[in-house]
Amino acid sequence: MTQSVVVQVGQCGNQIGCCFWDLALREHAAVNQKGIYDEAISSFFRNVDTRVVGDGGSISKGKICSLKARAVLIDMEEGVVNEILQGPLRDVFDTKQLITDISGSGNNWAVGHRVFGSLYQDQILEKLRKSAEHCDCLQCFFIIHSMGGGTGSGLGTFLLKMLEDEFPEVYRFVTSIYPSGEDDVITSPYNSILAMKELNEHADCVLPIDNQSLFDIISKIDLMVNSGKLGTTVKPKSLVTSSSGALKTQHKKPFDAMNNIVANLLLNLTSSARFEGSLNMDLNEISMNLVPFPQLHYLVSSLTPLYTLTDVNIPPRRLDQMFSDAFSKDHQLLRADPKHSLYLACALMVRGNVQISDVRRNIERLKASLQFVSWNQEGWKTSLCSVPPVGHSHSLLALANNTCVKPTFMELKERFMRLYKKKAHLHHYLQVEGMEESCFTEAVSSLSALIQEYNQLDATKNMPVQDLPRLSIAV
Amino acid sequence: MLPADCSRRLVDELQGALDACAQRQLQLEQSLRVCRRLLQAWEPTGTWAWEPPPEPETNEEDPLPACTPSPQDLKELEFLTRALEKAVGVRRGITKAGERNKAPSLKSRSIVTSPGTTASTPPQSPGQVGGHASDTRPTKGLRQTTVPAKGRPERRLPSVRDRTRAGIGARAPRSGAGLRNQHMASLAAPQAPEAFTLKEKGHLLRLPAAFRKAASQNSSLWVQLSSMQTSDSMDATAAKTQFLQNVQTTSGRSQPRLSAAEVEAEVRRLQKACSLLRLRVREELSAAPMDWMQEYRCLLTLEGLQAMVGQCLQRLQELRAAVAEQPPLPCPVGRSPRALPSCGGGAEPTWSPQLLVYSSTQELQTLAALKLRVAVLDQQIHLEKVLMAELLPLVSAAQPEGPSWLTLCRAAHSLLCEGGARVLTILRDEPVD
Amino acid sequence: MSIVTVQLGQCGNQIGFEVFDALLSDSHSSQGLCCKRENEAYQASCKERFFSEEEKGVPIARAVLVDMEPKVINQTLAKAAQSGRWKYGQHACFCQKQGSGNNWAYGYSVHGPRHEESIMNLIRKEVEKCDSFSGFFIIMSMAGGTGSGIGAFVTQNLQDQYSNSLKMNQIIWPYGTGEVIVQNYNSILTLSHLYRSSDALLVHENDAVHKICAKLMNIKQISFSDINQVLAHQLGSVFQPTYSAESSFHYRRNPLGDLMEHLVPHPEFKMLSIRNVPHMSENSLAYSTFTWAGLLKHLRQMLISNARMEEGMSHHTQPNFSWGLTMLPRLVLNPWFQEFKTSLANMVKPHLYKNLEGFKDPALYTSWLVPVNAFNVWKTQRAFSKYEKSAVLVSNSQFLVKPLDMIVGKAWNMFASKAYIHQYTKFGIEEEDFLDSFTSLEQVVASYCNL
Amino acid sequence: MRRRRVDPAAGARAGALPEAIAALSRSLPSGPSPEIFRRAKFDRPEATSALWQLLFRVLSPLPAGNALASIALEVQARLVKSALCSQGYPRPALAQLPEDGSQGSRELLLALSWLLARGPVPEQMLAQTRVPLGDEMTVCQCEALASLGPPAPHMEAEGPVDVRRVQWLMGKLRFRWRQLVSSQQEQCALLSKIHLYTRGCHSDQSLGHLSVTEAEMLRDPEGGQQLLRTLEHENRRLEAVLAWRRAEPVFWQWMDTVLGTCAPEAPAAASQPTFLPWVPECGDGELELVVRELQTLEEELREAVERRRVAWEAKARGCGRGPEWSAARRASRETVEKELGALQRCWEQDSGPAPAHGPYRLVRREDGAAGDRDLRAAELIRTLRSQEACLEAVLRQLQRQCRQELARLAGALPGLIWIPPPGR
Repeated sequence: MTQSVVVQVGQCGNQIGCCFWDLALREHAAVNQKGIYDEAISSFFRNVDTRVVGDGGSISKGKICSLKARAVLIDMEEGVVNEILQGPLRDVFDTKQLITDISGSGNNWAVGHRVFGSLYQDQILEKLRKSAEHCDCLQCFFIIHSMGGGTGSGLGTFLLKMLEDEFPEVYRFVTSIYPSGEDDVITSPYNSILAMKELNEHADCVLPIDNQSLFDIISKIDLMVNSGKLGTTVKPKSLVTSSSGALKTQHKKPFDAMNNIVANLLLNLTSSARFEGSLNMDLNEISMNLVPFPQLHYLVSSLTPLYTLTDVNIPPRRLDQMFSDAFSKDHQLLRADPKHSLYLACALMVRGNVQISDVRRNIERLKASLQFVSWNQEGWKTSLCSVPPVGHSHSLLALANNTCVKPTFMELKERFMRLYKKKAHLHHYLQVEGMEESCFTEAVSSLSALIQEYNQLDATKNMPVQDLPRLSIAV
Repeated sequence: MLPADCSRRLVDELQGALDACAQRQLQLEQSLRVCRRLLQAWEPTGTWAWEPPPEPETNEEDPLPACTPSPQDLKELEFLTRALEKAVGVRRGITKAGERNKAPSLKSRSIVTSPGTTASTPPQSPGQVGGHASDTRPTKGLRQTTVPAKGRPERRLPSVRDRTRAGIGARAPRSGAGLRNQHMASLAAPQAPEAFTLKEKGHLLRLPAAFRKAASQNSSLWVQLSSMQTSDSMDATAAKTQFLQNVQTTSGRSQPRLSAAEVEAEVRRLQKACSLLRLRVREELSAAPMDWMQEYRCLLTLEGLQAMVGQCLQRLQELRAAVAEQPPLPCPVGRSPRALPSCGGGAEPTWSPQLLVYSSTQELQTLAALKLRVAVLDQQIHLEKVLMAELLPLVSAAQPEGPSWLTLCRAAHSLLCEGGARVLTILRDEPVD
Repeated sequence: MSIVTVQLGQCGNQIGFEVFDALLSDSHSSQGLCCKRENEAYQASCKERFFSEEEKGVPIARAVLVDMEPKVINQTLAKAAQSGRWKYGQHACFCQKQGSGNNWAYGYSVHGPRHEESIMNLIRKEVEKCDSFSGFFIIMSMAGGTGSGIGAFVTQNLQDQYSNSLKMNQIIWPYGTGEVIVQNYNSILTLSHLYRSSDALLVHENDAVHKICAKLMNIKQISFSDINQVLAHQLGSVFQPTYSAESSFHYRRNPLGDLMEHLVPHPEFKMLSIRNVPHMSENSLAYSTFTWAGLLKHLRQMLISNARMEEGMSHHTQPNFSWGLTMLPRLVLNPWFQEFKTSLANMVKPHLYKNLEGFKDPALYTSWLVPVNAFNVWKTQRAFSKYEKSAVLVSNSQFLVKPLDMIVGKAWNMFASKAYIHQYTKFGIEEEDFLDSFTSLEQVVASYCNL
Repeated sequence: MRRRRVDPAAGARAGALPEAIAALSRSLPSGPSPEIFRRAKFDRPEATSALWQLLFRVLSPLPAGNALASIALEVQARLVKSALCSQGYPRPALAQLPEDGSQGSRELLLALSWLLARGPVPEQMLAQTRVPLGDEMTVCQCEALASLGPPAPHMEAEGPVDVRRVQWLMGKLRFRWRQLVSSQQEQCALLSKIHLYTRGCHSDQSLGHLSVTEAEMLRDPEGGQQLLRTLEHENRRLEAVLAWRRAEPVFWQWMDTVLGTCAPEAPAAASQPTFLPWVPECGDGELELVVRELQTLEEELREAVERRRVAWEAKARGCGRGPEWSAARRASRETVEKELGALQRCWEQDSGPAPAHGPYRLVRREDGAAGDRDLRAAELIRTLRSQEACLEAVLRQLQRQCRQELARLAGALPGLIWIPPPGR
């Protein structure tokens, strides 16, 4: 089986990463009750004999001794990483996996990308190589970062290029947190646009997520739970927010619940590759099926159900509801409306006690209300993983390559242009060595090109589907 | 559609080839069956013996008699059928739960009981008792048997055989069982009644004396015949020649230049010549002479080949004439005795046996595969020529471009250029937007 | 003669397991409904075909398992071992860490050549175990990447190295929608390559089998394992030993060869379909009896209507044929086929042959074949699986024209927009290769249409 | 009474002739009683049918079996006539015999004797039906894939067929070839096993192991008895042939007297023989095939020679023409002549590199040791390989020729793209 390495960059990236590792540990603990180090665990964790000095001897089989996360933690401030190292997850990481600085990037992409990039290049590379050496078949790097800040955005995308050069065969899946409209970082449009160019060029898949959607989802769950509308039947720990353990004891931060949603996204995304199922889906199948053109690799995701009823026997209607919800605007992790935009491709990754007939029934049911691009009228990819998320009977992750991401990009561009026209704060960037105005113009034209591609696809939306003339056989 | 005479020729040729293959396959199957049986366990109870001799095609109207089941089988079958009918009856009547438990049990019971009820022989036949006895000291039993036990007829074994066989098939009444016993004594060597395989005890087998005698007599007779052949007495030869001449003269006809059989042999020879010449020409044309010497030699060779081709053609013209001059043959069937195996009538037939020595399975397999491969190639080349002669004129004569012409072209291409294995595609060159 | 099965990818391995399991449990079933002697011969014949000599009494499947990820293979091996009745050879499997990611090009041009030697070695060892080797049965899906890509690659290698052996590919035709998005690309690449290197393509459509599960087996929540079991039943009933032409007591020795000689001699027509009657749930089976007249009439009706499943078979004692209501739309104008194969359990009645006459109608066949040459019957006295009487029909007919045409059309539409092409060129499959594949499949469609 | 009067000289050898005839009749399969011969001399009708049958037996390519009996006498007679005719039997009287077997026993006796005079008929007959004790393999390709016997009448409707039907049949044939290969491989494997397992069992040291027939005889004693009886029968026939060979001269003298009793045939018989409808001869078509092929070759050669001559003359002009030059030319001429002579002998002697015909008994010896007269598999493999290569080249060449021809025809058509099958 293959392995993946998580690279968490910046404050946001590390916070999400922390949630991820917590959930991942709990998931494997629930599935693997014998405590044997197996292939499934190995995809995210190493089994290490801590008695061996130095690197810690890796153990490939047998009892679990000490699990170490396949992760590289990078932040140019110490705060979050230190917090992790003092928290309950401290044993999962060791200092060899960390890169920190004390100065911070000052919300400046250029500082993160150019200054820290060149400063830490060798060090990062060495840690990445080390983590890769521990894998016998490294398949994917998961990069978690935010777009608006300095370190995550700047250094995170710097890293992307590095990975591409160093590990050309390993996939680069990027989880990017996009800033909300009322973001408190003034320069976030600059940072985001500059990062976008890098994502365009060097990522295999980007899962764009915005805080606003996450926040809305949390609010909705709170509302549902507190309104008592569903009575006491809602499980106290809803799927997306369950977060007992690691961070529970600490002061509850506003982002915790939101970060948990993202962590769950990553778990569900990889579940079919890690666990058994009647229809497996490996990570490389994601980009193969969902990315028809190299640049159009932005996948909008949704997770359902958001909460689970205590009644374990799911009536089919509930199951069907899960599928319906996955396409509704309210359940997307990005403010977007896939149902009213154009689908290029769609993946349904199902976990738990769901069979192929359930999936087929729902696809047939939902197909009518969705619009697919003319050349991919049946652009569905499905997977069935038999292991459900902890404490739940089933779940669904929908990934959509859909033109509905376009508004997010256009809004970003607008905000960028508003700043850029005034040349506001530009000098902070230009004083960094190697940064020129052309960097901005190139970045914005890269984004424009992307938007243009989506526009062109959108333009075909209401055209009738017709078959093209085929090769003509004489006899 | 192909014209009728072309159709007939091609279909006939192919069908003939198919039949020949099927015949060979059948021969192989039969000999394989014997081989396989030999390699299975040699059971004294003779379970192998139930296999009936190969029968002609099963009668479609009534397949059951073709199986000729033994009385035992019929009995078993009857039990089964009865059980089944019962089961069905139960199903119809009783509730689901009860029925589901019962039906299989009924079936299985009938199966379980059938051996008991049908076994006409007691479970412990004397032979099997003997088997147990010898089981305890098999080495001794074997040592005994390696010595050809002359005049010590082991009555017990055949009697067991007889009984079991009678119980199973009871085919033709065996005459002279007593005589057989005498022979038997020296026939099967390891006479321990338990089953064994050739692999385990094959090397202990000995041929019976009577057979050995007959076989050696046989081979010496063949040898005598061969030597007789070469030293045919002078006066007999002279007498035969004289007789042939007399027949010719009294027939009141001049001797035809060639008989049909000779023409055919000659054509075959020329066919071979043609292939050889063609190959040689190919070889010569692909050579690139460097100096004048080579150039000269090349020229000479080509000229020589040209002359030879000329001779062959000349010879063919003569044959043509000979054929034309002959009265039409009254040939009752479409194909003449072209298929007549000329083998054995080679230049110098040797009647005495010759040996072909091989050293490993692999070698034998390679040899056989190659032999077949050459035969197949022969046939393929023959078919290729027939197809060329029939199809190429059609393709060049027909009006091009019609769909039927294109169909013909595609088929002809596949048959002629790809050995019938692959096909080409013809696309219309329409600009695709 | 023995058949070596090569199971490739998730689908191939899952189905391969079910096929072996179905064959073995059938041959050891007490419901064979025939006499003991017959049963023994039947078992021996079945075993020679699919299993090699026993190891501590447990037969070993003549199979090679290939997948590029370990999960499915491990699962399959374990399931076989758990059955206790049979198992796979200890060293008969090959797997790697990382799958082909639904990318045919990756399977065909990367995984294939990289592991050629190991895979071919495994296959060679399996072939060498056979005293009498007939050919290969290659089970694969055509939508994925490993089964389809490596499957095509391996088949091609087998064609090169074992040109005289027979190769039959069992292909799982994906659901019309919703398995793999690039399934149409993968399918046309697979089919066109197999058309070059395989002798016969035995096709099973997921949609059709799904329908059988839903409508006939009455399964509410259909899983892949249900689907695979139906598939295995159909395959098993094709490969169930049948009598040879010579005599009832000899089982047909070379089922692959006999099947192919009659069904796929023409190089342009290689696609076979299976129709099977009856299919029903265990529960309703207990309440059903069948007559040969009914079964065969039904089968013929399925053939004419081009239905791939048997519908409208009521679950009561007397089958009631209400054809008009249950027919699938008539898809094909001139259905034709070459072979009828039926396995007949005991209690054969003379009128059976009268019923078979219905299959000898020249209108069922293309104009250039006469039924007497195109139609063959195989039979056996022994029942298959749980059915007392059953019939299965293998035909080379126009039935796949429509699905094939659909797949080619969809792939062509996608190809025209150049979508996903970059994923293939990355691994050396160029636009030219796609065009070649389109050409040869358009030809197949045209040839079938012109019958 | 009469006999004595006709041939008083025979009296001295009165015992010899019956003996010779008896030996002959015993040596032939299901030989007619000597009495038939005597009656045939006097052209008695009751001897006719037995002689038709005997002749049919001798001339028929069918392997001996029960099938013979089932063939109607008329058919047999017709086949005999045509076979004799194709072999060049001179007496037209034979062709005029009624086919119902009512008359003409003397003519038939003459025909039989004619065949006997031409070749070792009894030996051949014996060899054909020889009891195969060993596992045999023929070394030559004589009967390789040729069908034995007259082809079964086909139910095919006469008339035009679709070319796809031809493709269909061709495909079938390809599958049958492959089935043959795999069955044969299996047989080799099994044979070899049986030989291996029975090592040292054979009384004949040169053979060493048992053959399938011998092993089967041990496994199935009943069948073994049968085999023994057949073998003993064959031995008796062999002895008869030997006796016949010794007594033969008497027979020929007698035959001369038989021939003497025949009225000399009137040339150009008044009644035209009733010939059957002329069926185009397969061999005839064969002849045309060869002619066509040779003509193509001749054409090709003419051009090639022309080109070479020009090339040669151009090159030769530059050379001095001393005595060395002439010597070299002579040497070249001789080499070429020798080489081409060898080539010609290849077909004229009608024997490939494998000189042997007929069945060989397979013997397995791990060390591969073989006697002088024995053939080694390895040698045979070598010759077969070269044959294979040669035939493959011929086939490829023919296919190339067809491809060119078709390409030429197709090249003239606009608007069509010919896409060859994907080459691999």
